[in-house]
Amino acid sequence: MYRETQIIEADNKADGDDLVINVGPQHPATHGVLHLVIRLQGETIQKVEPHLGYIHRSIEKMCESLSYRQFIYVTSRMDYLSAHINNHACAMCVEKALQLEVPPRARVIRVLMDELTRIASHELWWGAMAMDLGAFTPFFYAFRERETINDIMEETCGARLTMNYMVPGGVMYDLHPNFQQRVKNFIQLFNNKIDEYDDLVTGNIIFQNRTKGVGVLTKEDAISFGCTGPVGRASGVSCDIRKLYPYEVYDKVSFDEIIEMGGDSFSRYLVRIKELRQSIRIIEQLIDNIPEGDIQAKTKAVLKLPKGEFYSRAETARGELGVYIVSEGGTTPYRIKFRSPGFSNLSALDHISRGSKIGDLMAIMGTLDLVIPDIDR
Amino acid sequence: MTNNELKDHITQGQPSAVFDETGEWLNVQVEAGEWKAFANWLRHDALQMDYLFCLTCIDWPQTKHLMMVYHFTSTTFRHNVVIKVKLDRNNAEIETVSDIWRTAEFHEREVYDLFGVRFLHHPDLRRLILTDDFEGHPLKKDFEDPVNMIKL
Amino acid sequence: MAFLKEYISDVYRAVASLLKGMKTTGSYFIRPKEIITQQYPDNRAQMKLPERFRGEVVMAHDDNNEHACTGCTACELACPNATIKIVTKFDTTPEGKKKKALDTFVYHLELCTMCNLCVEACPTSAIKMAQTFEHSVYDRNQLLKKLNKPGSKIRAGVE
Amino acid sequence: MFSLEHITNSIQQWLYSTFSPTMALILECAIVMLLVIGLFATLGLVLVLMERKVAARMQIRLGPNRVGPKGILQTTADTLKLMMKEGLTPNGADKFLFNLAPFIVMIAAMLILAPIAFAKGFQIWDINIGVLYVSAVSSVSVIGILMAGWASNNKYSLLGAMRSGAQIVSYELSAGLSIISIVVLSGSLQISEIVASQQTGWWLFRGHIPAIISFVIFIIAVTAETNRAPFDLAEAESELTAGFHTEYSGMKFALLFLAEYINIFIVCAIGATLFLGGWMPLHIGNWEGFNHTMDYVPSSVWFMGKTFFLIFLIMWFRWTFPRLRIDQLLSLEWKYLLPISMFNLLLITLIAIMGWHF
Repeated sequence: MYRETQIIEADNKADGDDLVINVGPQHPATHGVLHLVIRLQGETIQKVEPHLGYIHRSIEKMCESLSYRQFIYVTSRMDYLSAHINNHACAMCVEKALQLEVPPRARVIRVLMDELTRIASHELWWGAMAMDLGAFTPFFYAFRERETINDIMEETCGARLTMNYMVPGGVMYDLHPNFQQRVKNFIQLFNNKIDEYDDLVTGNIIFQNRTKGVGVLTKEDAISFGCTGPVGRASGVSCDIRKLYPYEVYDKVSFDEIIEMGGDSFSRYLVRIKELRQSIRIIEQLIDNIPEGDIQAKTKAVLKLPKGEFYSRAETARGELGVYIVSEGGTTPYRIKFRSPGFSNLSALDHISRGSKIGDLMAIMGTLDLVIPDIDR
Repeated sequence: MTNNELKDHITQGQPSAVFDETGEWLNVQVEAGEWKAFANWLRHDALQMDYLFCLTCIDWPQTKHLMMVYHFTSTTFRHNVVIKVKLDRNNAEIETVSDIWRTAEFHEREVYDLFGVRFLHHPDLRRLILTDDFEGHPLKKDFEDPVNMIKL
Repeated sequence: MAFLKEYISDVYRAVASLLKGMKTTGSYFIRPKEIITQQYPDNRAQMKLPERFRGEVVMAHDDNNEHACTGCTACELACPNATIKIVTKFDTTPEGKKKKALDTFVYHLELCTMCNLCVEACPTSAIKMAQTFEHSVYDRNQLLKKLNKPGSKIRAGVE
Repeated sequence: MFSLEHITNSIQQWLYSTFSPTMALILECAIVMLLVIGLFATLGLVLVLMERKVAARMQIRLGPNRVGPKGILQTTADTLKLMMKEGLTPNGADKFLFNLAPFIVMIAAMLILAPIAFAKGFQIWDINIGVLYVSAVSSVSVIGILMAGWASNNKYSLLGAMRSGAQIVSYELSAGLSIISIVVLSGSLQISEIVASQQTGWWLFRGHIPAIISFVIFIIAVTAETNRAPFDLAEAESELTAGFHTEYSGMKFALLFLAEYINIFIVCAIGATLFLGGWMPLHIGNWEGFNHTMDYVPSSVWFMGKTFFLIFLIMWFRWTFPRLRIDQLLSLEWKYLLPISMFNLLLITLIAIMGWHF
């Protein structure tokens, strides 16, 4: 059904000098259909008000009518850049409820896929954020590496973006015979190219000036706003679910939780760039040590969860994803709640962008790494 | 802190709390009227529950109530607790906690939008996702929308 | 004087960082073999999608125009979007018994999300995912497909 | 040897011998107008294609390659498309100013073309205050941009136009100062004399480090003046969607777009004239043999080569750097470029007075 865009005019309370601008729902920097109503004094932002719902599909309601095997595929469409991790969190929640033991091979495969997804997501973020700041070329360099990951995914999982590879009890297929070699090739390519990222963007004086001290989120605010993932960690909050509540084999691999204390856009940038290397580190440790064995635990054809409430958490590329299932003992969930990281991160946008310039808003939105379907669900 | 210790603490702060330990974390049920004071106590007193990571609502049409569910973690002590508040389904009202946890501001607007729970003293209680003139609350179990919902 | 020194070193560092970036892009400018563009419609012949790629659901028929679908509707139940509709009929076996068999396998490509759950659910591996991906048509109705070929029947021995 | 000077001279002689002087002048004007418009059209096509190809190569992709051999007809196709599109005028816009703005921008760009020496003796108007004329007329285009932004009745356009105004006015200072440094060295405002003064070598090399500094400042300032990345704040795609030309479509958009590229060409031509000797071949001191060999290359090729080298440089900037913020843009001008160029001008004056240049 067609719905008219709400254009918010300056209300009577506003000072006559204020300029109200609708950024979005169609705007190059909002990466989707986020609609921000910003109130400006000159070029200085007085207030940012997000208007959501342009692609709200009510996934939570949809899931109430889908079985426990079926609902997982829908979650790929939430944060489409970390589709594997969303699926993983849902599969984990079902496994937790059924008390299924996932075979060791499937655990390792899941972690490998999660980390590859994280790299792909951060790559896309890096390119898109540079584009928000006016540098177009990094986007293409980022996509070159991301494309390699997508090809690997396509070969093993059968799709490039919405893989639906995680199923309750394990993974859908075994790894493709080429998988290990291709991942190793990718690591080599990536290590060759990552220095370019620093030359092109990280070290660039214009980029640093654009992001340093912009959109500062203090530690207390980050916790209060529920900011997780790179956004929270850039403010000094230790919130990596992989470290705090290790799932699968994250407690057996060594990696660092990247924490920066600055809280500004540049810190958020640094956290993600450093996380890329940590993900590579995890993959390097696991790629040669994939245990043999089953890829799926034995499950019944129709899954029935016991009555109760189940919550599982996973670290997506954007932060903590929570899956909260309330079961009445049937084949479909009674209620599902997805605690999406983007939603909480977005709520901090108004707070941190007040008093900065329009150009800063793009830097802040770029480094918050907003994926709109994740926020709207 | 183990669940038992948490229980002891919470009983001191809120003697009327009802506990339920079937889930992964300790579930505490409190009355809607006592919620605001209890929330303040949770945040600022010994438990230091500073991170509200999930705020949602569940609709139970059979027993005619809505259940607000708050998931808390303390970033200092790393203990989790789940708080539940039962509300009347036809007249759902609860005090906001957006002044204690800023993240609640958005989450409460979402719950208001999708469940129709009114949060008293919320700074900006408007529909977040749907248009202002939308009728009904889609996540309620009895919501019907013949135009936009496709029955499979 | 310290101010001046700082000022000059600021300028120097800024210019150096900018030149570094220009070196990166400039080096790609003079190396055309780094170009990764695929000339898509021209390279259809060489383009090979991996065998697991999920393009659309197809039903495998052998040379005798026989398929393996028993019409058990496991795929229909597994599908989250009601993409598949199976119409069954009753065949009479040589012994004179009535047996349920597939009449039409209706597949709505326009509803399909390529989640592979139907293929996973199929007990007889009658359906599989094809690697085609160029599904654009001018009319939505053309996306409604009947997967079993006309006149096809179930392969002997498949239960 | 091929020379444009002979051709123009013979045409002029023929005109004056056939028609009355007034008639000849009018005909000359007509020819010049046709040439200028033709040049603009070709330049627009060539530069847009060049930009897209350069961008593609830097971004590890192929760029336009479907229309015509290797995609060389792509921009022609784009122009055709723009011509056939409907030129919308928004309802709330000031119709007269909205429609006038693209022409002002375009005419300002055309005017600057007059004193540029394309080759030896191939110049529309060798006015004796050439450089002053160029820097005066180049500021007219900001009026067109402000007009476009204001008349669109669009908040994005307005913000873009205001940014553009602040930006062009500030950067004109340091561009002017670096132009003056060459005027000081050559001792003339006339373009032909400035070119002639580089007979023994280009000012970029002859003026020691101060000349190089003023060249760098000139390039930065003209990049800002033409609203090119990293100073494209007036357009700032990711911030203001398209800035001052958000509401333009069809041919009016094409004119603004074309004017942008023409402006790049003109500032690069001026840069090439002032710092790289214009049409003057590469001469080094008194190496007679070398200088003589260089003279065999036609002067128009030298001029175009230098200009396109500078254009490439500016394109290279665009595809490498992120955009500055408005306050950083202004502080770059007022805190760095202006003091440096003023100090630099002092040094150059000293060099010129003492005759220390080569």
